[in-house]
Amino acid sequence: MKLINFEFLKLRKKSRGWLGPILVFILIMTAFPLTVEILNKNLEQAFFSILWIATLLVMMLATEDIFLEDYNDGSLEQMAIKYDSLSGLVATKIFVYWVLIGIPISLIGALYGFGITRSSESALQILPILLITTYIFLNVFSFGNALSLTKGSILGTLITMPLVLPLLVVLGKVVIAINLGISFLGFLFLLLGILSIIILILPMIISFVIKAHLE
Amino acid sequence: MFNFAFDSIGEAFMMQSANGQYHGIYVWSVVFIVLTSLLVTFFIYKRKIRNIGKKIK
Amino acid sequence: MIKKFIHQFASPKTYLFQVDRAYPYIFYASLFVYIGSLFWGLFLTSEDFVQGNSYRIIYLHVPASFISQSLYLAMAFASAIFLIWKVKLSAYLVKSIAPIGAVTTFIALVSGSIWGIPTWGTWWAWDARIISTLILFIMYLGLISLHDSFTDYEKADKFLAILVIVGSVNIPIIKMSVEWWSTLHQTASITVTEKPAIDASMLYPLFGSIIGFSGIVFCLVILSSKLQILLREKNKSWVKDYV
Amino acid sequence: MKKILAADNLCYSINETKLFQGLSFDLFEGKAIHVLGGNGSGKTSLLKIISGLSKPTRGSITKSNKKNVCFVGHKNALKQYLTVEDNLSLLEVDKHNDINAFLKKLELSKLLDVMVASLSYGQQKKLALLRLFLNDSDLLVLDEPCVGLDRKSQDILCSFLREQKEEKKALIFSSHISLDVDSEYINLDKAIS
Repeated sequence: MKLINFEFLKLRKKSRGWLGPILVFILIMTAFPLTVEILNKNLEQAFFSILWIATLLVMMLATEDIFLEDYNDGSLEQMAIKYDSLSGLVATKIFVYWVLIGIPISLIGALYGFGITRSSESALQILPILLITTYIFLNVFSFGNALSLTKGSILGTLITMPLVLPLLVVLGKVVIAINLGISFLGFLFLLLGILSIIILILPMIISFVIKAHLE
Repeated sequence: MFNFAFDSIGEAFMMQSANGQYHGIYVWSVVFIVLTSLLVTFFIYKRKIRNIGKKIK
Repeated sequence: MIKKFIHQFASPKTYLFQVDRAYPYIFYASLFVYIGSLFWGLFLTSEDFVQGNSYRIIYLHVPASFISQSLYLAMAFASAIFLIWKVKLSAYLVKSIAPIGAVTTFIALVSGSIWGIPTWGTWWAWDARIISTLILFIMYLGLISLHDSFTDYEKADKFLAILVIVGSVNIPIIKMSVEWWSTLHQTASITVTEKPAIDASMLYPLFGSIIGFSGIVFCLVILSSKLQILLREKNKSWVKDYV
Repeated sequence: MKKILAADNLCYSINETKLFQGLSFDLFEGKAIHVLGGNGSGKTSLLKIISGLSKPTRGSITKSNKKNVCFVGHKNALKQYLTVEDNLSLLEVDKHNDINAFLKKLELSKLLDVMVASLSYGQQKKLALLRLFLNDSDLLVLDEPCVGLDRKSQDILCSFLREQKEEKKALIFSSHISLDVDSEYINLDKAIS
């Protein structure tokens, strides 16, 4: 429990860490209508794809120094010694990042959804989808970040992009389901299933990778 | 077993299909690309092994 | 007990000598089979009713895309062995297969898109199978760049093995994407389950080219693993008298 | 005399270059070991192996209590953008009863709400050493503890280490500056047989 407070303290005080990605998300979402002219017919259609890509990009930015900063100032070493398995620590870190970055972004995304598609029930529908997808993206990208800890984050994203693309296929299907108006609960549970697997497995792999880095 | 699909070398090169299209260009370009990339990879590895061999001696 | 057996059997030294002995035979045999079946496929089989002669690219495209995926599975298998039993040789194998996989996937991509021009009218179609092959190509490049960015070989091998295993989740998704998205791409002409979708006379050269192509790729893997072993063990004594 | 640590036939090599080989030693409570060796002779790697961060290429290390290790490395593991007080709570030493005594002794008590980034390197090092002063583990592993410390702080450190030795704590450290703490010596330069 105190681990969560520590991580909250660390991230909350570093406004660049959590505020930055959210502002970038807002920027992308407001810039998107500018690129498409006013006629709203295809604005709605393009909105969802822009939303997924924006979430993807912002999650990439958010996890840039999730482990790097602790690695550089040595606190990762101390944690590795104090806690036997790092996966608990990694899971808490990702959870804190999700709370401070993932949730605001999903809310803002739903708000934009409401703004553009002007149908509150579609905005409410994509909110849970966004919440789950941001968490999955966070896990996968922090895995990429952990792999390329000292080598700069471009390598990290290059490695994890292929792993995330199948997820975009699922999101594409969700968009089709929403546009046709049919219930997309099936996809919601599919995403939940993916999330539950990832939450269990990835922190363990990440802690193994970090321990290898610290050697 | 040897019933040639084409009756001359020239035609084998052009590979004209029933619908009149000349598919030879596509087929032969693919053959060319595949064989050259295989050869280039072989050559690169042979040369690298030779260099590392010299370096070890 | 297994660990001792694996370490004793899979030591780079014995591997290198055995491979050297077997290499020429495998190379010439597979070269002969490949060229033979290509010749058979390109010239002797009759024209396809629908696609005309452009279907002959199947003898180049299908082996490449089949090998590129099985190379990835071979890497996943070797990295599992490396992570579980710390067998050095399997780490070398994983590192040496990656560039070869990239080459074969490149061949599959190029031949697939060129084949697309006459049949689908465009050289690039947003279709699940092509995109998954492109993803595979990017993953191979990612693997190579990950390994090259570390000076310490031990760490590089460990991370490479982990990324390969995590990445192998994507392979079944490639398979699934064909049915689930069911767009342009023709369903696989050879599936282990149902009867092949193409005529028998075209099928035998296809088998021949697959076997021949995998033989040649296998020789490439042997060459690249020789390079890896020499690179990694260069200050060992036996390497000096081997070279 | 409880044996805190036993190492036999330790070898460690990176990329086929051997750092040290066949190293065996025991560490009892109340004893100290001073690790000597030139730059790049593997001092830090040995200390990392002892603290459990990395595993030796060959040989083994047995510790009486695996988790009870206090490791002080080159990096002082402080958050630059947080205040001293926050860092203390991160180091989980803020509720320790004699925290104020040590803060006064190291002249840090006045800087509690100052950002760590604005402290000098020496002050940051002293703050990091608080993790050592207020710990309750019975194996202390120090990697160059005196780097960046002024004369006065070094004396505080040495007297503290002597105290810890009386309290039956095991000590292993590497340092270019000679600490007047009587200890056995391990020279890594000679260990590459």
